[in-house]
Amino acid sequence: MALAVKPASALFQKDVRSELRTRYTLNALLMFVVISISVVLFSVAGETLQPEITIGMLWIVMFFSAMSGMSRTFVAEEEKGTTMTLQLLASPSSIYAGKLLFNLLLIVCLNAVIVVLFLLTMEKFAISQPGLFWLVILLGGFGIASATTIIAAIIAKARTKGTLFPVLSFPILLPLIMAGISATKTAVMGTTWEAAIPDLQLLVSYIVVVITTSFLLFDYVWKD
Amino acid sequence: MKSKYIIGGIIVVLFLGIGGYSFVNSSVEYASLSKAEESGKKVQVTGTWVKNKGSQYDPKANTFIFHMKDEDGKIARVVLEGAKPNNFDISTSVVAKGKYDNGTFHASEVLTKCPSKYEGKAEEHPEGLDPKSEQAEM
Amino acid sequence: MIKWWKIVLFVWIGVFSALGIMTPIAGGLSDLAIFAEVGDTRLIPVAMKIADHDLTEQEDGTFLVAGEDKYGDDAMFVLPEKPAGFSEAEGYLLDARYDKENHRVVAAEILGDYPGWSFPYIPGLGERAKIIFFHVPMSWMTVIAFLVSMWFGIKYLRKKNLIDDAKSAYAAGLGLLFCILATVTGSVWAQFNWGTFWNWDPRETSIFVLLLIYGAYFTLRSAIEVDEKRARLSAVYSILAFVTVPFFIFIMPRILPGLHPGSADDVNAGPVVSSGGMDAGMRVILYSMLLGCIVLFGWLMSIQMRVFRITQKQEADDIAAAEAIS
Amino acid sequence: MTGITVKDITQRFNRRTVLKDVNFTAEQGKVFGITGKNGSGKSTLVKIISGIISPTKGSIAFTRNGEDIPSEKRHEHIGLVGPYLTLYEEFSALENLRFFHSIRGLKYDEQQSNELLARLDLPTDRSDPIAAYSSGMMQRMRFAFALLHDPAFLFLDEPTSNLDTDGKNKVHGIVRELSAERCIIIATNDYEDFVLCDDYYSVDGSVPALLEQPAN
Repeated sequence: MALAVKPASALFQKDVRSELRTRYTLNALLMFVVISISVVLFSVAGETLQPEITIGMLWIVMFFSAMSGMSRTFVAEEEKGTTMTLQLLASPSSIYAGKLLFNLLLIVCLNAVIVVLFLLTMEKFAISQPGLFWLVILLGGFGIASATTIIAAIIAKARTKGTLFPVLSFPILLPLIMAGISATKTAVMGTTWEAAIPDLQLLVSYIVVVITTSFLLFDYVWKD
Repeated sequence: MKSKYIIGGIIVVLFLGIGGYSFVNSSVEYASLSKAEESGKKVQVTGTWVKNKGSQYDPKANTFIFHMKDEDGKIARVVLEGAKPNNFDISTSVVAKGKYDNGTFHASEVLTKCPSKYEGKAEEHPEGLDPKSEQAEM
Repeated sequence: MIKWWKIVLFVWIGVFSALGIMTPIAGGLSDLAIFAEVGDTRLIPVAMKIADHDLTEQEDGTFLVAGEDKYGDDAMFVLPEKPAGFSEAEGYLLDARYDKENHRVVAAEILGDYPGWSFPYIPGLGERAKIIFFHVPMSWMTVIAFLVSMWFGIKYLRKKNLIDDAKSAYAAGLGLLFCILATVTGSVWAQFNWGTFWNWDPRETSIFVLLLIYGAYFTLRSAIEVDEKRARLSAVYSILAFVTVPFFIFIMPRILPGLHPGSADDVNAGPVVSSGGMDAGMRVILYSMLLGCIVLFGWLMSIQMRVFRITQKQEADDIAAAEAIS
Repeated sequence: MTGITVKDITQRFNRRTVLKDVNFTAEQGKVFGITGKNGSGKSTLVKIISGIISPTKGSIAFTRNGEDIPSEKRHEHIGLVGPYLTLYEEFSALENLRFFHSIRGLKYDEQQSNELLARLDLPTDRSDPIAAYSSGMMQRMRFAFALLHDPAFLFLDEPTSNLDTDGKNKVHGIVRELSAERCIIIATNDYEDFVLCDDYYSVDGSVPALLEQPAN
């Protein structure tokens, strides 16, 4: 695996700088998060929710925000027409690594914002295992980013990019989401964090499997 | 180039194994009573009906109450909001969906599992239905 | 010109479907005893053989016969009426219950003659057990088709031959068909057996995810216009789905306890997987149906490939003709 | 030897054969031309050689000083100019060059980059995004992109489009200057570009003499 760290980090920095300059994704994503949490709050209308339902809502908001943001890195290159330029600049694996890094950063920020907003707005959403909770959110975010990065590269080459993205992502993400929800429930309502070990193992192995496969398959997606 | 796929393949298989193994201990949907208590989540507990403690249906409250023993041998009182489930008497195991709270399992649904043995002769009687153990109890 | 093996295939599937549906379900004394112990008075089908052709008329007008059940356990059994041709009959298939005190099988109705071949009675399943001959092969075909599709996807990525991509897509199409059939049959069965069409049992979850993946695969294909690109990207997607979904298809349902036969808390570890877990006759029919489905799958594949080759040739001819004019 | 050997390249799109069994060898010291009518597959062939498109059939071998360059390392040795290349328009010229340097793992030197821009008659004092550049300036920026890492293989697809006479002369000058030590391939329909070539391959078999002659 000709994974060069330098090109990847250069691409990552370029994407961060480009994002900070144009703010296409950031602004839209923030608004998306605010809107979807508002919808949740409207529908709750002051009632106290069961923790299970709150956790479900949290993961729904995390999933759909990821769906509106994760495809951006590749779709933007495709729309700008810079895909070929990138192909001439670096090897496919370093392109994938750079894009993955960017998506990881994006989703960590995104999830942090979502969770903080949830904690602020949801009454009686007490977490019994905060350490485990944040670990699960972090791992869940990494898992979502790792699976959606290669799917974003796939849909960037197709028509109907926006609608296709969640359709392709959901079945692949389902094992991760189920393990993530289960571990989050343990973190919120459980008495020991050991109960979440199998779920954490699953999250980690999912991430490793998906990233490794993506590295192997990315050449085929990337080259026309 | 080829070694890339071999190494990648080994990593994928290895971690698929780890992920699969972690499912052994996982409690994605089904759990034991003690795990239900630990996690505080709404879970599905698989167990058997403790026949000698009987079962009763309260038509006024529309609740069906019985005792169940989970796989670890822990016994809990189960209160089901609803009527007696189908095939309850002959079931080999039951699955109760609900929450565990202070020694009582509040079930929203109880599903019964009947012997799925596709073998010729029912050699083993379902638990509690063996004529010999029945006589011993009497 | 119909080839001989196609006729064999039709006959094969027809015969084993008919055998699976028509073969009566009949229990023995031990099955009756299970219900008698809990005071359940339901009637179940049992096969009783006549030991000697001696008919004793009782006070209430019923007839008492000495006999044995299909497993060779001796018991007296009571017939509600005097059947015609009793002296020649070998035995009867009865709808009966068990009279514990008198150790008697009491028949409410004579369903038919003693069946030479019958499936065991499975408490709680009854006639519904027969769905195994259709539902299980369909679920297996769903997974096999998925594997075949991915295999040709990988082959396309290596060789870049569009025929492999067509094979991959056709396998996935047939997989989707089998997947829908397996889901529907399973769901209908669940309604009658568990009392609910859908329970999110691990097996149900796994087939649902497969359905979603097939759906996503075809959505992706429809969204790409260039043949080569479509072939490449859909192959990548099916590999990606394959490495994540085994968590569901193969591991989770077998390890997690569940209502489904074959899950972790099932003593037999599945009627098909474990040896000796299933009645030999049922197993023969199940495996024959599976074999029939595999051959049917291959045949449907080959038909679609022939259509593909013909259209491809037609298109090539059209292009050549257009080029010749210009 | 430094050069490229193209062997049996066939490319199909939607079952339509775009290129069929293309074979040629381009070597250092000679300018190689690819000609053909519009839409005959010149650009496709250049993209295949550059590694942007993987061909349906066939192979391309890159040799530098007698050593074979594996396909995953080729992007380090290739410089491509083509009308389909887009640079990062939200960044300024220098920012683009800095990114190209860092992603190639090269050390960025502002002095050197300014020299490169000046050599291509591009302004060195502008810090606004290149989106505002004219099409001629954009074409010069593409040359900056292709020349910055001093590649051994230079592929020029319609290199003088959008350029005025000065620009064309500049490009021809660069080609002559670099051709001695580099392997240059020019895909063109332009007669003035074509006269630079020592050898050529015609994608559709059309005769280069029929190429559009200059108007005068």
